Amino acid sequence: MTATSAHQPPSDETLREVALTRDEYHFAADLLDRPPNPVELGIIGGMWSEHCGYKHSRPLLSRLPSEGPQVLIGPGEENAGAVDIGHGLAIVMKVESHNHPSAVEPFQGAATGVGGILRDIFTMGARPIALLDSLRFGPLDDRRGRYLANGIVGGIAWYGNCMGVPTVGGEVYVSGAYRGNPLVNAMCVGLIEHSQLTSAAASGVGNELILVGADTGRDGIHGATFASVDDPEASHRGVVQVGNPFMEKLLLEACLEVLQTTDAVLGLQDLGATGLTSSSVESAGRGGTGVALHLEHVARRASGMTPYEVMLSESQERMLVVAARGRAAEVQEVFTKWGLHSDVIGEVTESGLLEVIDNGQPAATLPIGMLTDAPTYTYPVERPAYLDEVGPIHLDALPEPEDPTDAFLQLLASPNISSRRPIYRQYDHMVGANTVIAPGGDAAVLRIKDTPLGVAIATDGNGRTTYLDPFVGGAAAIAESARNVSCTGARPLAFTNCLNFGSPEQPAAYYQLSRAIDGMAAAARALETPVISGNVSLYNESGGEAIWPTPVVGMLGVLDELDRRCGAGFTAEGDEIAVLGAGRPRLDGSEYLSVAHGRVSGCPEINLVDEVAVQRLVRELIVARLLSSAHDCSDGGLATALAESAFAGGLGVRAPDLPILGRLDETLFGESQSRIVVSYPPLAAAAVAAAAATLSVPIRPVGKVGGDRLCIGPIDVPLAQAEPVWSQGLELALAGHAPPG
Amino acid sequence: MKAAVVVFPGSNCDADTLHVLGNVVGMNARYAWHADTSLDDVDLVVLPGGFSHGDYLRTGAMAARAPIMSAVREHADGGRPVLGICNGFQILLEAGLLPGAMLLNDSTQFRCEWTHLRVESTDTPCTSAASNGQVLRLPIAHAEGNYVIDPDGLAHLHDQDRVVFRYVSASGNRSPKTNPNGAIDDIAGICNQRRNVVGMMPHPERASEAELGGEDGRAIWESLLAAAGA
Amino acid sequence: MTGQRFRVRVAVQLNAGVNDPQGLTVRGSLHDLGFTEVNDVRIGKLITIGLSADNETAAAERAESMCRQLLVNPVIESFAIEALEPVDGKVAQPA
Amino acid sequence: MTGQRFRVRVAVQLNAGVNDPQGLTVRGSLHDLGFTEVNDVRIGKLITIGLSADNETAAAERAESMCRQLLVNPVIESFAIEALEPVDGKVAQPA
Ligand SMILES: Nc1ncnc2c1ncn2[C@@H]1O[C@H](COP(=O)(O)OP(=O)(O)O)[C@@H](O)[C@H]1O
Ligand SMILES: [Mg+2]
Repeated sequence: MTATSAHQPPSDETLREVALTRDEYHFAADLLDRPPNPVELGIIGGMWSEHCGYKHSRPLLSRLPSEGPQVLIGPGEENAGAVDIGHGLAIVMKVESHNHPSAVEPFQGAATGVGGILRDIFTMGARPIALLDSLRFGPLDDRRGRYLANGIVGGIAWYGNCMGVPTVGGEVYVSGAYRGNPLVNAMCVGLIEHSQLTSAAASGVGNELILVGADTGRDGIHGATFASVDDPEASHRGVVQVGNPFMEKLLLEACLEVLQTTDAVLGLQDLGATGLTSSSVESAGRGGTGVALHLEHVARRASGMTPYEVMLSESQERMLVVAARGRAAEVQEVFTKWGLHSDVIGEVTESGLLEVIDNGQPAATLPIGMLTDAPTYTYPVERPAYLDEVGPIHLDALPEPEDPTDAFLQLLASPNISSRRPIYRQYDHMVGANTVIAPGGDAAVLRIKDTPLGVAIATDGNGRTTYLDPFVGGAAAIAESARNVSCTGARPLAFTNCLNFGSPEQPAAYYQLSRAIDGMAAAARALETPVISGNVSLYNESGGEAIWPTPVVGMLGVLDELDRRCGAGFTAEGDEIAVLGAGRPRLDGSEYLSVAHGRVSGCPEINLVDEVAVQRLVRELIVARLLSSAHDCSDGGLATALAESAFAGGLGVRAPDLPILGRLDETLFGESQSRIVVSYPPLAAAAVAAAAATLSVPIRPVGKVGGDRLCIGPIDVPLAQAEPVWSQGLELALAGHAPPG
Repeated sequence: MKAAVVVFPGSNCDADTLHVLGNVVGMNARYAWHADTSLDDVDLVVLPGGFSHGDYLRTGAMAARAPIMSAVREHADGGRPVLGICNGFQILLEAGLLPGAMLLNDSTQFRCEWTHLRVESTDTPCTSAASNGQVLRLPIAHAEGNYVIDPDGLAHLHDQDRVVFRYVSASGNRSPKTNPNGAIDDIAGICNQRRNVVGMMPHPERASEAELGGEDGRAIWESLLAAAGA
Repeated sequence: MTGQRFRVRVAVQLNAGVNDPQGLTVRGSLHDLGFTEVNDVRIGKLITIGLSADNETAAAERAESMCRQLLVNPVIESFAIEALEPVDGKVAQPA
Repeated sequence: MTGQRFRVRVAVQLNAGVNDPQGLTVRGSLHDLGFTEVNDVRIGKLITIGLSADNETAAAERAESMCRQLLVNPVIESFAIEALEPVDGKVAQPA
């Protein structure tokens, strides 16, 4: 098999396997001025897949703002983005999906997703300091739903815990929209000094490429193309990989040590989707060089592997190291110390080509530029008809709850509202000895040792809102994640994201994608939080049904003084409780509407001016040390937010005279953006009110902290009765038992 | 006081432990590498938490056979203090420096949460500065903390006052609800017959600074310092 | 449950070609201990199930369906029912 | 390594009387799935070792000493060497 032999045009089946259209095939052949051989075809397919080439999303992604003085490395430049947090330090972060592998083998699929995102961070030279996981499951009253959910959580726990990187936050939503296609988005955050940031560029002709870590096996071939076609259940089962977090831990320590102890390493690149193919091509692309790979030097786990298999294997826990010419041995010594195998498998060339050589025979010869520059597609953005059907809700048709306390307890037990502790207690969220605000609050807060700084991190994204209004959903994902960060007192700095959508070739999904990005862009501009990295996961469908469009945003904020921070739980009997913000609670798209009335409908809204103002206010109040608690009022509305602050603090709520605005259920359970529940000592009330007035943010008194009951308007229930309903809701659902009450 | 924190492949609380020993408690602390063979220069050896060798086969099994373990044994034989935390405890069991074994938690899941421990014996270098019956609030983070020992072994532990910590409620009472992993007799930590080797599942290094949620772990370090000074 | 008691032993192995990190790590450790003659270690599960069934065939069928429904993920594992024996007394004892 | 290639299969079981949390959980899940006839589940390990040795006896001896030195914790486990077979070809293949 050589690059010059003549070829038949590939069959439809071959093209499907490499995820290329016939037009793309002809386009590639034209660029090459000859037909690609089978190895080349596989390489082109991998690099031009949605996963690597972003062929449907790249034109849309450019609408997201990506500039700001804080941005050190923006999207697309390296394996992850980097933000300046002051004191010469940077945070490196990224989120990535592993949806399709997790649908087939939940434990290993999710575990290897965590492994992949960790490598993206430590290839930058940064030490990973936190993981977050944003999860969407199908209904848990379904056995398969529970199997997937428990397997996914177990896999994330296994990999992250073994690595010693704390999993400090995330999200969990359960909906029929994710049946058959769960979402597993893992985010990793790393810390590094500016001067230590390492590139993934293969530069300097003659420098050596070292492959280190696991041996290369047949696993995972076509993972990238698999992620780019629909129906994960259908085929491609052979791509599932078994992760080895132990080896990854060794890789992490060895990579950081080699960067510290020698200057012989010029670049680091992990092997992710399409394995050796994209890692070598992307490194060469960044360096503006070429690479020659000698496949016979690649250590194999299986015998008889073809060049095609070696180039496309997605075996986990491998890294490509660019070492200065003649200094490979020095680098390899460190890996050997950590018990890792490594081989020199190629070198940087000036050819501008990817040259794959197998035992002296050319197996593939392709221009780097052609591979890194996938063809892109845009489609007309047409508003799909379903949006009219799910439009305005008619409140007259919805009876108000007969017993508000019952309705409230039912809501607290919902798997979308109840405590996430059954999940995060399976994650080591303390290792690293930096976790100051653990999961369970609005955003996680980590201290940065040897500085006064803290960082706050949250992920958010509401698929239901995005389904009902993609623009609002996109904007709300940014707004809510930033709001969660602001509720700790931290200043939102930048975000990363994962766009989980259906097939872009379907007009409805393309509309959702396009509008959600517009919404994200608008909110990101308003909040001055640029994007620094991200990932796109399209073709999330099963049985012909697309998932709810689900943009997931991971927001980073900085606390200039860790001491000036705030938690979500009430802290003192007698404190006053108020709601900050202009948002008007509505049942549109609310969890209550779904739980009590089985409906997904309505027109959610967001006002970005209000959003910016309320976040600014809460930060100012926290920095001035006026607040005892601050908690974002989101899913489940005001009553739920009050209950969560009460459970977290072990203190009740006295708000029997809560002013009812509009309908009772709207006041209690209605949702809106831009609202924050705060508590403060009575002595601070005047200062809080003055600050709110200065920023023109409405402030509404609710009642007082205290007692051992939740008295919220007509709701009246002992904490000791409500707390177990909330704390066991998800736990029982995951165990296959009906919720209490 | 000079201390060594042993780094096995897969240890992941080594840096946290070194940080606390060195920066918080003020010991002269260094790492020891699993392939090293000498610990002659130190007073205290700590085997930290983590997933040595990925927790594969049996937790702690492979680490217990590492070259450094001969030096740890010598250190213990010399009557000097050895503390195993979490995976370090598991390694001490596998090495035979402490009796019994660890099984998977009865929940079969990893558990990371705060627990309360009652100090059952102050006659160890790790608890000498605590008071008997004192309740400490310390976090756990493990999947295999379900301690087992045969009835004779358990009787020995009792007779010789070698149960060092038990899981209890905040008010110091034992109950099945406060046992996070199914460990026999609510055991969270034990010592050897000579009392200088202590293994415990909870993580004192995660509870030694107020901003991380509690400082009860200092009781352990202060005991070690006091024992060394005595 | 009516019927006789059986003990079924199921061997679950990772499919050939699937990465076995545990086996690899144990091999490394055996090498370190001087067992350098070891070239390969694979670690699987041995599941022993005590159950009641009308007869041997029924017991084997049930065990197989447990494997398919819960015990084994065919994406990465395969299984074999290795021993099936009647057990005396009331409760099947572990091997 | 000189000598012949062998494949040894070692079955490692928790001792009777030692609690098996994983087995208990699996039993619970089987019950939930309707396999109510299951009274007992125990989960052990199946370790397959490919090694070189001069002859069968030597291979068995080495495997046994691996078990004693690393593979088995006698405090809670016992083992049996179950199959020992020569392997053709140069490299022992996983089962
Ligand atoms: N999958 C998860 N992993 C870890 N922590 C989680 C996960 N899901 C939720 N959490 C944590 O639980 C808390 C509540 O989550 P959520 O209800 O999504 O908060 P909010 O509505 O404020 O965004 C947060 O601290 C969050 O980080
Ligand atoms: Mg959220």
